Amino acid sequence: MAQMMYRDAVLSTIAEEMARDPSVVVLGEDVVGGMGTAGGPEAIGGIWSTSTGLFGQFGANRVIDTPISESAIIGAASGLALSGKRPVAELMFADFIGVCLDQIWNQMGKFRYMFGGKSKCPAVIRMAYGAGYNAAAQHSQSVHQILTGMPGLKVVMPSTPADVKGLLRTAIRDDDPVIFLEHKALYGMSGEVPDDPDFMIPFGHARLTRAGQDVTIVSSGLLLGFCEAVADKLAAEGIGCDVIDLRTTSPLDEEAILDSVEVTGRLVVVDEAPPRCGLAADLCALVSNKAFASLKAPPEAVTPPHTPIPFARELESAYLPSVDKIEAGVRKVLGWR
Amino acid sequence: MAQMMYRDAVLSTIAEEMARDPSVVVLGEDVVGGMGTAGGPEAIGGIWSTSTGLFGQFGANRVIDTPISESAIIGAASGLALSGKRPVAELMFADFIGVCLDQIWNQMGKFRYMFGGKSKCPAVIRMAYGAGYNAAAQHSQSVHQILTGMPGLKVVMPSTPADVKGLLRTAIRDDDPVIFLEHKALYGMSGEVPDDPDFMIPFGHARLTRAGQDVTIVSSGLLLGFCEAVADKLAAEGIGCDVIDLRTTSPLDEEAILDSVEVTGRLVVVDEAPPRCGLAADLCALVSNKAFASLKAPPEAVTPPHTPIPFARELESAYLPSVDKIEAGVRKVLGWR
Amino acid sequence: MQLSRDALLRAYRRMKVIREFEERLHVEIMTGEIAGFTHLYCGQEAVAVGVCEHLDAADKIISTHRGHGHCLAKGCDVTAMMKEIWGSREGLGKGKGGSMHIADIEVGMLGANGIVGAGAPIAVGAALSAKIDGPGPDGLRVSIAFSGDGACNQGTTFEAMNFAVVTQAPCIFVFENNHYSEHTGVDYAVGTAGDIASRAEAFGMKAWRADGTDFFAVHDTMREVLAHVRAGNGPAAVEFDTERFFGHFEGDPQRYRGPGELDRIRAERDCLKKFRASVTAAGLLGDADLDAVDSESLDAIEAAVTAARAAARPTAEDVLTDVYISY
Amino acid sequence: MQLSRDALLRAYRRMKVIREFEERLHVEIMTGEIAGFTHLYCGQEAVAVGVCEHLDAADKIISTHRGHGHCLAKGCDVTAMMKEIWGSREGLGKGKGGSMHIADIEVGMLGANGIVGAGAPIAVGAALSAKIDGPGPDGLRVSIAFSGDGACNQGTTFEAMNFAVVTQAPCIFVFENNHYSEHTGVDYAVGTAGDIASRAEAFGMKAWRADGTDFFAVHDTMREVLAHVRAGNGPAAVEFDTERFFGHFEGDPQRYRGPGELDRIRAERDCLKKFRASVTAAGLLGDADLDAVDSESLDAIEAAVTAARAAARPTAEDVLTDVYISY
Ligand SMILES: Cc1ncc(C[n+]2csc(CCOP(=O)(O)OP(=O)(O)O)c2C)c(N)n1
Ligand SMILES: Cc1ncc(C[n+]2csc(CCOP(=O)(O)OP(=O)(O)O)c2C)c(N)n1
Ligand SMILES: [Mg+2]
Ligand SMILES: [Mg+2]
Repeated sequence: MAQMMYRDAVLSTIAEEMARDPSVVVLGEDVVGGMGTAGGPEAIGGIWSTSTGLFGQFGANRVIDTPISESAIIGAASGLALSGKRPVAELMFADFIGVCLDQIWNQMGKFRYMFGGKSKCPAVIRMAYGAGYNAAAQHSQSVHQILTGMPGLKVVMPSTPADVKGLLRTAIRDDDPVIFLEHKALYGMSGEVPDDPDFMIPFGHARLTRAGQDVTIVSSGLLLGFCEAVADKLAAEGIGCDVIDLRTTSPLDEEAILDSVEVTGRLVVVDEAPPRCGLAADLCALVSNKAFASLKAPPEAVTPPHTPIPFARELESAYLPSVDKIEAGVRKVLGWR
Repeated sequence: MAQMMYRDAVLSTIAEEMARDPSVVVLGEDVVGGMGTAGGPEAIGGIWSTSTGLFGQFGANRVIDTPISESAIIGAASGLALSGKRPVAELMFADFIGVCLDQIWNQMGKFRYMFGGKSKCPAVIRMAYGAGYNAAAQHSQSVHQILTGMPGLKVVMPSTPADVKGLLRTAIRDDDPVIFLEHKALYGMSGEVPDDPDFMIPFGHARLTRAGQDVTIVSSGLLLGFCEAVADKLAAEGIGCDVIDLRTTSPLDEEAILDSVEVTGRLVVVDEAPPRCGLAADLCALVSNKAFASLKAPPEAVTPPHTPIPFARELESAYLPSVDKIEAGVRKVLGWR
Repeated sequence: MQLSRDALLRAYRRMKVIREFEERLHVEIMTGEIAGFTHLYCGQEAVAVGVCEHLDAADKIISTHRGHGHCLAKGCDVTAMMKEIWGSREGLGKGKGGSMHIADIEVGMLGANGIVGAGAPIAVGAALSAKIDGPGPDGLRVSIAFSGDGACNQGTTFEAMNFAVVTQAPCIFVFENNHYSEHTGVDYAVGTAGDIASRAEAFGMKAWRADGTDFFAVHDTMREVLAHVRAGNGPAAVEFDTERFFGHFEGDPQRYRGPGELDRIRAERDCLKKFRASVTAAGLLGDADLDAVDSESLDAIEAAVTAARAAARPTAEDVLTDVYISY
Repeated sequence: MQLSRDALLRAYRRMKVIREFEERLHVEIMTGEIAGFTHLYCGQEAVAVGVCEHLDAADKIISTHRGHGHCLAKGCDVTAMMKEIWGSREGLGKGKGGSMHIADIEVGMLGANGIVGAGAPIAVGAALSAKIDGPGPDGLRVSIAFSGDGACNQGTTFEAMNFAVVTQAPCIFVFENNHYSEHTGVDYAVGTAGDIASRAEAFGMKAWRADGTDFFAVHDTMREVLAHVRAGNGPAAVEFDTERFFGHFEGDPQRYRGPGELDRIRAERDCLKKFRASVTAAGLLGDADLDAVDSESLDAIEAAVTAARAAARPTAEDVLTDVYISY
């Protein structure tokens, strides 16, 4: 077990997979950094430090710095993948799916189906998502709710360095298009990571991070830690929470959620996406439909309000689900009737 | 009351509003049709016949034919709206939000918030959506679930010619950005339309199209008619269905849905969007949270499966919620326990 | 460069098969048997064939909503395509894609595409793959993006051109200027008075122009273009002036055309007639040779339609497969 | 054309206020008091001011992530901007937008914008609005899209250019080539060896080029450009060669710069120094005049910062307002 940061888990996994498989190719804006400047390639790597050194190690053919042209980046990833490569493309911010959604949604995600199952498109699209940096309405968003709704895509949301390693390796080796969402507020998080060069975490298997009998809390990303804090606090009062880290939203580990709710009878979904047609609603609907008889209280969603993401510190804090709001949500379902 | 088709209700409402208010401007691909050809302007109007004659009546300044550049179309609509005009932009197919989502989502929808409430952006974006034409994976989609999740947008889905008239007029006169979704399989639908030149239907007010005590069915668009057929069939058996046509998904008439479910205790949402993070999940979650105590059965969603939309007739029919599937869904909740 | 008798026959056969494929669809669509939107390539055959005759399966192409011609030229099976258009589960896409989404990765055909402008970025990616693989005995493998005069205004097409120049991808942007995007004229929609090649050139690549209704002009031009690109000089663009003989989609009343336009282009700008005139005048092939191909082609189409009509229909369960490889 | 003493002082003051605004932010950001991403405009002042001095509130501009200079040049209030950057509810955007989203519709400033390339299409719409309104005594109102050398590769920017040509919108595409997009050089990312103006020209509009560190070059060029566009000749483009004095965002170590580059551009390419040298040499203004403006500007910034520090903070309820006008 090595100790490493979330961002280093991204970088080292890409580097290991590139070393192992010559078909793995990286592309994106400033993934090399310094192209066409006096400082030269790698003067500065990408802004998340998740591609540092790859250019030196693997060369210009396999680490491709691109103009600011996201549709071309994703389209190129598709073309590479349809031609036998395994591209790992970086969208600097998840919010930028707005300028290239067609290539994700209507192209990459649908080729296999439209072509009658006769193609494969093993592309990984990494993107930094989430609030917490006061980066305001266009640089702070969660997009898993949008992409989870799109058949043909797999959507991964690691919450720890170890999960980054295991899930990103799975993503790169997977034959379907995978959206890999990295929470920008977690890049600096440290954790233990297994050394096994083939350590992989299968998609569709959630992780139980706290165990309890009274309420099921489902989350992922930055908010997972908040949920764990709430669970720990309540544990001291003798209230037991199952905390489920989804890991992937598509495929979804329905079983883990339903099994838990069958015991606890209570569900709180904590998610960073907006409330309407979001993942929280998706899971509340799932549980209300498939575990109706077990439910002792209404399924509860703790999400931001239906507003864009505000800039000021006070506003962003008020926008995001906080430990307090999560605790209130949990107590609400515990106190039902 | 005049009898008119859904598509004519679109056209006549735009024409009336253009005549009434010189700031109303139309733009889109082939909205004039024939520009730069021997046949000349209006040789052929748009493919939906929803802009026929506008160019002749209102001239080139107010009816703007555009290149195939959807981001520019929506961006231009925003720029017009920020400058005091009331643009009505046409996206030929809703599926094309993929190439211009940023302009809808991160621009138009967020200006007012980002600018501290000091701007208005009264743009209407019309688009044809929905399956039923065997137009396959890239020309048949529903997108209301994506856009409803985006704060700052209003989302309208008329199901009848009268609703087109009343809702489109409201949309054009509204000061916020409005997404106006026209179901392509309804363009040929005929119906009575009020003559009142100021006939408007307020947003956020659902319409009860069938009344009953046993189950609440919520839908809109093409599938609404299927739901009504099921309700009529069940009525003959003495089973009463409330059928609610949402009309707008954002704002949402929560009250209409909750009031009905409080009586019926049973909910079936019938929606054309994919199942994950869709509108059906959104409404099931709403009801399971806010009408939990009234529920006698699990909220049920009748949607297509988590797949792209297939081409062949047999496949598209199997993909779409049918009268039979809706009936089965309703009987399932009726038969619960 | 003189083509062999075999090569000439082969090219003519490809064009003729495309022509008859489309003429037949034009008739069959009227019967209501074929579902969905169908855009016919009739009239533009010399472009698809003049380009693809230079390629083999390791070179890639990506097409548009008007994709039948490109598919056939690149080697997709006629009957499997017909079955797809009929929506059969024996079709190339098992009836899931239909006319606008025909693909065959094995022959290097990366798909027709319903989104105007979506193909060009994907073609750049395929070209980057070829660049990574490096040159073989004949130079680099290439990737070709077919685009229309309407598609050339889509942001994705522009991005792809700059991106290909920056990454020196062996990608060729083939613009088929048939003068119309749906019902709009190219002079209106392309701000450079309809000049597509110069605009492409301004992105920093070499561009060519040729008469797209003349197979030999297309084929000769592409020989130069391909030599340039296979040698590792980065991307290139070509604009072919061509004609579509039918409406934008089936059902289009085509009132945007000038009086007699359709008759004139059928008479003067028919690539098949031109080909025949040129090869018979030069004594390279005789009318009898070509007539034989004509009747062979008609037979092939007849057989394909018969097979498509008889082919197995998909079932409801088929909806659920082929979304993912594993899930 | 000779500017009046007042006009010269006014232009200098605007540039100086922008400079001091940014220099101060550079310092304040280090303290951690200011949240979010901030991109400083320092070094490019002559462009914003040389362009906007020709405009009044009825002309529109739209900006980028590096928007402070454009906002100040177009007339946004210094203190209201500072408050916004501090996240106060008294800020121009009530603390909801922050540095990347400052706008003031009343002065014709349609917003800084965090999405690279998003502004150009919006500017075209504003220009179409001006076209609909028709010319006033001074010709048409115009709309200006400021874009960087990185933004010029985004599909939206290309689409906007073609769209503006097709619709003959009175839109001006001002490209500020500061040689870098984040950490990437313009020669790498723009496939025409960094030539942005020629590529714009190839879209079918007239294009100009000028030294963006020379206020008078910018101002004179824009006089021509505006005459052309206000007269109804459709859109135009201008490329200004300029410099950014700080990193892409605050915190950027700038290792992509050549040795001594920052010193050189501060010494030789500082638009304020150039302005001073030129007006004093010509005897149009004296050092004392300019020194007075300098100290006035510093005072204004000091006052703005003091006000921003003291300004009311937003509350949790403020999150929920300003999403819709009615809902
Ligand atoms: C993004 C997008 N916008 C619009 C359309 C609708 N559409 C389909 S084909 C077409 C015209 C394309 O013209 P061109 O590129 O010249 O190709 P041609 O039809 O002439 O072969 C349009 C507007 C689409 N399919 N995708
Ligand atoms: C669509 C999009 N892609 C990428 C980014 C990230 N980004 C912000 S600024 C920038 C560089 C812009 O360069 P340029 O246009 O030259 O402007 P400058 O920073 O030099 O003012 C990038 C890549 C973004 N904000 N939006
Ligand atoms: Mg065309
Ligand atoms: Mg720059």
